[in-house]
Amino acid sequence: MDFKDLVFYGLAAILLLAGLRVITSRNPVHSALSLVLAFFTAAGLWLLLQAEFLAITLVLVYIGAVMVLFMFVVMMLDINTEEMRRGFWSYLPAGLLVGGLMVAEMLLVLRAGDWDLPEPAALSAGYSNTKALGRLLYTEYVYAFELAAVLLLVAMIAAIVLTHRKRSGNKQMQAGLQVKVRREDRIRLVNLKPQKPETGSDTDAGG
Amino acid sequence: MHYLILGSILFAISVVGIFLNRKNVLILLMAIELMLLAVNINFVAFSAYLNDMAGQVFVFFILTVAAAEAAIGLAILVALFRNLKSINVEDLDGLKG
Amino acid sequence: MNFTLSDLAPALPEVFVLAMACGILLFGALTRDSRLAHVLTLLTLLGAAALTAFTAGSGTSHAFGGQFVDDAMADVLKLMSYFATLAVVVYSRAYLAERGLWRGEFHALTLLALLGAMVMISANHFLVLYVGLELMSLSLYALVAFQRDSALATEAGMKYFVLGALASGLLLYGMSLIYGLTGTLELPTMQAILRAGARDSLLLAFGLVFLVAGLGFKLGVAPFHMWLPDIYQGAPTAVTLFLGSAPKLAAFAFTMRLLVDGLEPAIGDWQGMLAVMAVLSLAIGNLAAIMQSNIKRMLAYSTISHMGFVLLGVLTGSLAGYSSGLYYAIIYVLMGVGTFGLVVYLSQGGFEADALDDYKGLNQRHPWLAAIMAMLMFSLAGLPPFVGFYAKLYVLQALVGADWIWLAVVAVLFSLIGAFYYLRVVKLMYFDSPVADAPVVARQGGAQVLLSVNGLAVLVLGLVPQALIALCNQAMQLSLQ
Amino acid sequence: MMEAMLSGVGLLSLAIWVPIVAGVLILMTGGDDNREGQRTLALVGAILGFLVTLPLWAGFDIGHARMQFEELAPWVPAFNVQYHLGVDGISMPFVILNSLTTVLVVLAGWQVIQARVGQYMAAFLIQSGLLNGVFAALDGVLFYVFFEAMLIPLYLIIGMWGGPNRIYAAIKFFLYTLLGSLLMLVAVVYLFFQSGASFEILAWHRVPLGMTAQVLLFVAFFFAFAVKVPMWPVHTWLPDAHVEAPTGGSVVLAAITLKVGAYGFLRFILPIVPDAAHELTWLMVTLSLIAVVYIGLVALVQNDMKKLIAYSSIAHMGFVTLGFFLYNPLGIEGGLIQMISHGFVSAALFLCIGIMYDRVHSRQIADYGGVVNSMPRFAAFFMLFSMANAGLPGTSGFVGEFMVVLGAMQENFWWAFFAATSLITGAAYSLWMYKRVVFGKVAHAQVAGMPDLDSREFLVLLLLALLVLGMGLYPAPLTEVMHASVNNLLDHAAQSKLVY
Amino acid sequence: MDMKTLYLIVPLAPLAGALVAGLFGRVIGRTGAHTVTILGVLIAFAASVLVFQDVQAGNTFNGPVYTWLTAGDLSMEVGFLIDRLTVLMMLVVSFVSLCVHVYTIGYMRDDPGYQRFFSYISLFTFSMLMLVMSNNFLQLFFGWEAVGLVSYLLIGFWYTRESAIYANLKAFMVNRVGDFGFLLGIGLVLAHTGSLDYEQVFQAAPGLANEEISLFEGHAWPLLAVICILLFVGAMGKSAQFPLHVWLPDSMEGPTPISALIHAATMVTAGIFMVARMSPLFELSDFALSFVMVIGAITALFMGFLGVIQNDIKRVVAYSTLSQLGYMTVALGASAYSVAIFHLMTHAFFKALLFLAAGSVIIGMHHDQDIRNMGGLRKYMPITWITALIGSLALIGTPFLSGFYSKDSILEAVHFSNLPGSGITWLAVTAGVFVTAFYSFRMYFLVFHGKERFRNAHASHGHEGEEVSHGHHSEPRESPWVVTLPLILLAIPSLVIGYLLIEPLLYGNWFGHAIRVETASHPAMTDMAQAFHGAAAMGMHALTTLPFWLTLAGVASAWYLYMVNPALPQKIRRRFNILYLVLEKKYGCDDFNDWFFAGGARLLGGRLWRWGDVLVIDGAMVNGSARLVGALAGMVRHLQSGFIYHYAFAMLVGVLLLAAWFVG
Repeated sequence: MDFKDLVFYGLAAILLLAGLRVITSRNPVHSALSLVLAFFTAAGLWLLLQAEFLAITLVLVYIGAVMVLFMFVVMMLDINTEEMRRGFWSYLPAGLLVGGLMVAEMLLVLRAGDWDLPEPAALSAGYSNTKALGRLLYTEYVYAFELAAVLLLVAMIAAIVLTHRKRSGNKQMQAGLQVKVRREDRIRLVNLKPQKPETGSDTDAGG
Repeated sequence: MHYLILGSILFAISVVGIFLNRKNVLILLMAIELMLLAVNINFVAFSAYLNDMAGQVFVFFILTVAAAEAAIGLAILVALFRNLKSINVEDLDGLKG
Repeated sequence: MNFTLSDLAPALPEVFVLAMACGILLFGALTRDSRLAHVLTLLTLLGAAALTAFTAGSGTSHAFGGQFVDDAMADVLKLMSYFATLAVVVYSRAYLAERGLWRGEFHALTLLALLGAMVMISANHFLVLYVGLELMSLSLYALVAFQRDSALATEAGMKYFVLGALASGLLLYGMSLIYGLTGTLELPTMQAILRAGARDSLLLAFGLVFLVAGLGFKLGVAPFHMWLPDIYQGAPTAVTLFLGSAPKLAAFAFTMRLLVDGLEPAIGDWQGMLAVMAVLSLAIGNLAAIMQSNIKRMLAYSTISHMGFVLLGVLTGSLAGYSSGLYYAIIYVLMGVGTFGLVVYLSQGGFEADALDDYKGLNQRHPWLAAIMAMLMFSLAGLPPFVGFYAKLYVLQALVGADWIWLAVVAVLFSLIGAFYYLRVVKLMYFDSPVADAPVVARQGGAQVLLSVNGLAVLVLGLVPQALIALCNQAMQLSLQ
Repeated sequence: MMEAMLSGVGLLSLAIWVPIVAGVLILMTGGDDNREGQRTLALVGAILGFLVTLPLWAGFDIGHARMQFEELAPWVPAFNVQYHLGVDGISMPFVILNSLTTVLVVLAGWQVIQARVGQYMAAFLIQSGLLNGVFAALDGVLFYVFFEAMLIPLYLIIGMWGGPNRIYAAIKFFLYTLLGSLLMLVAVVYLFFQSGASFEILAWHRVPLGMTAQVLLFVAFFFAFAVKVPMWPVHTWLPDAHVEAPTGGSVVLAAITLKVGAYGFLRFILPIVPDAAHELTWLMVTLSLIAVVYIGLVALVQNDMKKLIAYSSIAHMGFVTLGFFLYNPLGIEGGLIQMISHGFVSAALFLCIGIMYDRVHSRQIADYGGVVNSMPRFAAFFMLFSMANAGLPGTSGFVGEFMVVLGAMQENFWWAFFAATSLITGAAYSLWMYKRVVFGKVAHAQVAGMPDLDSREFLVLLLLALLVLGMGLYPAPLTEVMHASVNNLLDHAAQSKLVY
Repeated sequence: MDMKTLYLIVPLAPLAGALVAGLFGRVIGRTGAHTVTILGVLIAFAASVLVFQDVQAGNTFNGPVYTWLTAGDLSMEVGFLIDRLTVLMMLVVSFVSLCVHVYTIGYMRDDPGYQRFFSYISLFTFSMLMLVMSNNFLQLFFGWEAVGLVSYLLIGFWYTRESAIYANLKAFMVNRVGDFGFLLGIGLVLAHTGSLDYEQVFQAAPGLANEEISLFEGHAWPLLAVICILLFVGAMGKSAQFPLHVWLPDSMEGPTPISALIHAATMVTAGIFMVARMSPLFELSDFALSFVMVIGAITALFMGFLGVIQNDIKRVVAYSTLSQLGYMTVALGASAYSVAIFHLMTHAFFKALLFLAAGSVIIGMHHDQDIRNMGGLRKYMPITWITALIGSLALIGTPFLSGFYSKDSILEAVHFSNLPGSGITWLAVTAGVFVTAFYSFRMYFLVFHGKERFRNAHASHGHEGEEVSHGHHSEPRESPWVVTLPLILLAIPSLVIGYLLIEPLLYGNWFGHAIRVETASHPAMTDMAQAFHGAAAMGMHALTTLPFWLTLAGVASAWYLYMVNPALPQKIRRRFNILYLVLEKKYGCDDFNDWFFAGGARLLGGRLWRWGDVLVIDGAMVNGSARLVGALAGMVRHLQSGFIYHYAFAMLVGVLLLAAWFVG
């Protein structure tokens, strides 16, 4: 067992623990933080596999953006966590059963599998994972790349459509109007004819 | 090989998570993120062992899509919360039968 | 590896749709004139149809390094998608306007979802397939929740999203395994590799399970169907209408691309899975539909059973089977769009005509609409001389031809149960007296004309079914070469 | 082009499409503000439809068993489905019978139906065309299309203009019959492959089939046709449907649609799966005899006139199926004659009951009594038809029963014995009902006020009476038409397909 | 004129009359109706006479009129067989019918259904002629049922009377039971001879003599016996033989003319005629003949007993008819077919006469039919009285009158018969002679002699208040000439025809081939022929025989009981109450039939319907499967809980199960 294996097992252990924490933690905030940890370790594992670019992306995009978004929502929505956790333990047997079965099945299949995988080839000195990936993205995968852009556009539209709203009760300053305003718009001069007070009830009106 | 097993266990954890956290949509979503992570680990591992960049490209796209997905999902969640004042899954039973 | 502009030619419709969608979004932001967006959308669809028709018939062509394929099946499906979407846009105009949803964003999202569907239809690569799928799905999530102040719509959106994400996860896991097994993401290469050497069939089957689960979700077949009734019911009817149109065709294409273009050598594995799913879908779809009091929900269950039928066609693994699936999917979309279109049409003045009881005595209120609905119902039930019959016949023929007679018998028995609830709609419209005497107002914007065409198409295609059947058959034949 | 198309339109096509087109035209005339016009249009359509079938009889060549008036055009080449029409001596009379019945039905609904007249008339006309299609189709899919499509108008007729329990009846009718036909669809597709990708029914007659396949096909076809006939024990939809249907619906149901099932036995089961049919003759005969005996007794205790006639229809159709499975000319021709006769007689009886119902609005026997006092002319007709129903010689009802009993005797004494019990039960239920309804003192005030037949009703009943008597006194022309085809059928049925 | 046309005219003339009177009755009016129908029957009668002469000249005919239908090799035809048997029947039928037609003018004068009635009886004449002239089983069956139909129509002629419409339904149903057997018999004939034509069947019959048929597993019966008995079951229905006799007394609900025509003279004898016609078949089965004979004997004796206690004038005659039909049947069983036909003929005349006389009395009594309310009518209705006396004397077999010759021949034939059962039969029919004489003269004395009870009878008899006003207080008067003329016309043959015809008919081989007797095995006729020395000698000889003294004893006891000591019958009745009750209940046949057959069928039908159709098929199978589907649907629906996690579970479990199923 060389160093790489050691690192792998270490990271894997942390990853799995973090994963377990995600699903068992009482507080959604803790879960989210555990998820962040899981992503970090995964990024480490990917570095082991020489996928540097993806590792960085994972950290930047996922942790930097997605998880922050999660945290934001978790915080924003005032959730009664206790109420949410009721029944947690009663579901455990079923969950473990299904999970256990799934793991068992997967292990069975994967172990029995006839993987025709060579060890990763040694990379030349000048190899840059980022560069290789980039080259592929903009040539071979340009179609998908463009589509991914559209996808992000959809996400934007959707997010705006779904959450952005003009509150009817809101008061906003409209700078353009403020600038454009003219004297005539501010004050209206009215010629009032002098009037005699008539009956008592009418005198109160008008003021 | 080990990566695959790691991925599968992670996948299983996320499945168990779905089973356990029935009520909180957010944790459901996190479990799904975990699942995607398992997938990504698989892809990266295969990519490395097959010496084929395609797997990594795929992961790149999964990350992108997941980000977009998260945005939309959370947007829906917010809209829902505004309507129901709750994200408890058990309150989400207006549609059934 | 570079691409040239001529490479782009087969993908022109996609480019056009994307450009127009962006344009509509832009105009929408500038003018907020929904009418313009509406017209532009219609123009987009017609233009795309023209472009597709222009390239159709020129044989199979590839673009983007083989990741994009434009074959006959793709042309047929795309054309049908345009027309279905066109109908959706026309039908739902008044409905959306009455609910304040008739905005540029709706049109843009619809077009983008359509784009996603088109990408799926033409995908020749796991990645493209996935991205197309997500493009469509994300747009649909947004559309379902589009009526954001409706608790039901957002609930539906939430459910759709969570389950959709889960399904994506499953699908991706399957893809990753198969990628590991074959070392490629390109469908034709994958097929060649699988055909060439005996891979570990166990692993292949294992990956397939996840893959099939993912596409089962998209098709909406049991046991991955459970989102469907809730989403169909909860979404604004106009969106439900759309859900049943292009996305179903895309889901069919998805199935074909994955299982046939990519994994046909593994047919021994996926055939059985599809059979199980098909039978379950027929059973659950038809049984649950009986108990419904909401027509959207009922039709949702009926969709499940129809998708089961599509799978029955595909699982035979024969040319006849594939083309029967294609034919069935197209016919289903035709009928589904008509039916939901009618529901949309009748939902007037803020009233949702989604309870079955709202259809009582429709014959007295508006005989022609009742007649259209009746034709659609009989067609859905698979009764001749309506086109739904030929769809069933085609699938049965494929099944029997491939010696799946017991499946054929199961299928017809469940359609008997299915006939019951379709008949019930006819019963409500024709045998019962109306509850509300509100007259049905004629909608503008050609909705009624199109609806009539839609209804009559069900009859006319039933009387002269040859053209469409031959088209599907031919398209499938060309595509499989 | 146009000319070529016109000259290519054959009589059978006309028989199918004239009523359908008329029906569609009526539908296009709009709602109830145009009743008179719709009725007239319907009558014109029905009469035209009937007229175009007459040359079928006149031009029929009784000398051979081949299909006549054939029309062949590709329809769905992708499935090798053809628009193939033709009639032989077995099917030709039914086309005419059906077209004639349509005329009667249109007349019968003339005044009674006041709501949604257009739709009513259109439904019957379309139904008529579809039924002609069933009898004329020589292509399996074409047959199936007509066979199922005709459920739709009938479903609507029962459900829209029927009695209080019409919805249950309509849905029961529809699902029951659909159950049968769906299995047949699988069988049809199976035969398509066995015959080398052909839907030609006549080609199927020559397809070799193993015993297991034959038995399975038999079961599939059996369900389709037995439900339609209807045979015991899949008969219970019929009484409900009859009772709830409007008069016209009952007439069509009894006179024609039941015949479709029996016709299917001849066209499909006997020649296509002869070995299975022989093997299962005991079953068919048993069921038929149960229908005759059991249903005869059940009819006896009915209190509802329509239900009584409905049960008697089942018993009479038991004769038909019994006759078919005797494999001798007497039996088969007797069965066919019985079908046609039953068409007239049951139609007439339902019309009679309808005439009374229109006046008193009750179908309960107990609500009548002494009708002859107020409606003597009607009573005379009713007597004739009741007697025909009881199989009195000289009426058409006798011919078929006589032939079938004689045919059964050639095979087995006890078959004939049980079949002949209908002589007793038939008379018992028909005449007992007649006695309670028509004879006696006027039992109810509303019966006393019943006006006798008007000229339209009289005309309809007179026509039927002449047909019933004519057929009873001189049935030879009818059987002559059938001989060649029946013999041909017997040849097919006698030839084992296992040894090919 | 072509003979074939003449044959056609015989049945068609009455048919034409019937159609005209029936369809255009309102147009042609009453006079028109009776004119046209009487004309039709007259033509038929005249034509029959012509045919008779032709046949006397030795011509016979056997051929088709038209082919009714063909099926396979079988051709069913309508055709005529004209031989002596036929022509005799034609004469009897058309003559009696003619008399009845004329009589009806008077009898039905006030009835609103006048035209209808004429139409019916002409139609009947047509049917009966078709029956007797037939040359094949099909047409025989046609006529057979057609006469049944007309009988049905006529019994229920007064359709508002509950008793009448009960009687006609009963008559039809009982006849149908007979026809059921008859049809099966015809079926067996066809199945084994391949033809329905008499000629061909008779030719084929000897070949069947040794064939057997196995109706039950392991029991083989002679085929011909089965055929004959089945055919005879038909005859039992039509000719009212025990136990299918129950309809005939009730049929008296019909107007009297048809009682005379149908239920005495013609239709009821159709069975006798048929068996005689089938003699080539019956001769081949001793078992069947024995059966026939015993049934006849039972009918002859026991129906006679019932006549003794009847008080309705028509019912007395009706039971007497039953009894006489029994005699004819006995003759058939004894292979004395010609004797049966002979008795049929004489009986036709005197029984029609008696019925018509009874009708005349009924007219005189203003439609009161109870003999207890009559008495001393001879003063008021002399012609009726005389003719009735002649009829009664003929009936009881007074030597030299027609009934004597035929009845005595029957007794003799039984005497000479050597079939099993002939001994007991002889006893029965001989005892019947006494009974016949007793009930006939009981009626005669009660009606025409003794006290005039009609004056004070109005309160007691059964008529309802509505009819009281209509002339009950007037004395009986003799009927008009249209009524009495037929009486006289019929009285003449009743007196003389036996004397005239016995020799040619019975011993002169007049029937020729129309009737076949296997003289070797059934020697009765030949033995009788040896003992016969002319009609006059036979009459003289009879004065010394037992039957004559029995007859005398019968008349004497009737005279004593009802004229001399009228109180005695009541005492006897009280003494033998049980016996009386048995007779009153008609041996319980009616009750048994009502309870067992009618009630049983309804009960069975009801059970089958409620339990079979409603409960099992509809309830359990049809609606049950619908409910099952509904329950399943409810379960499936329940799965759709609305909770996301359930949905997710479904997906994951689905994956798991698919994986477990297809992987591994």
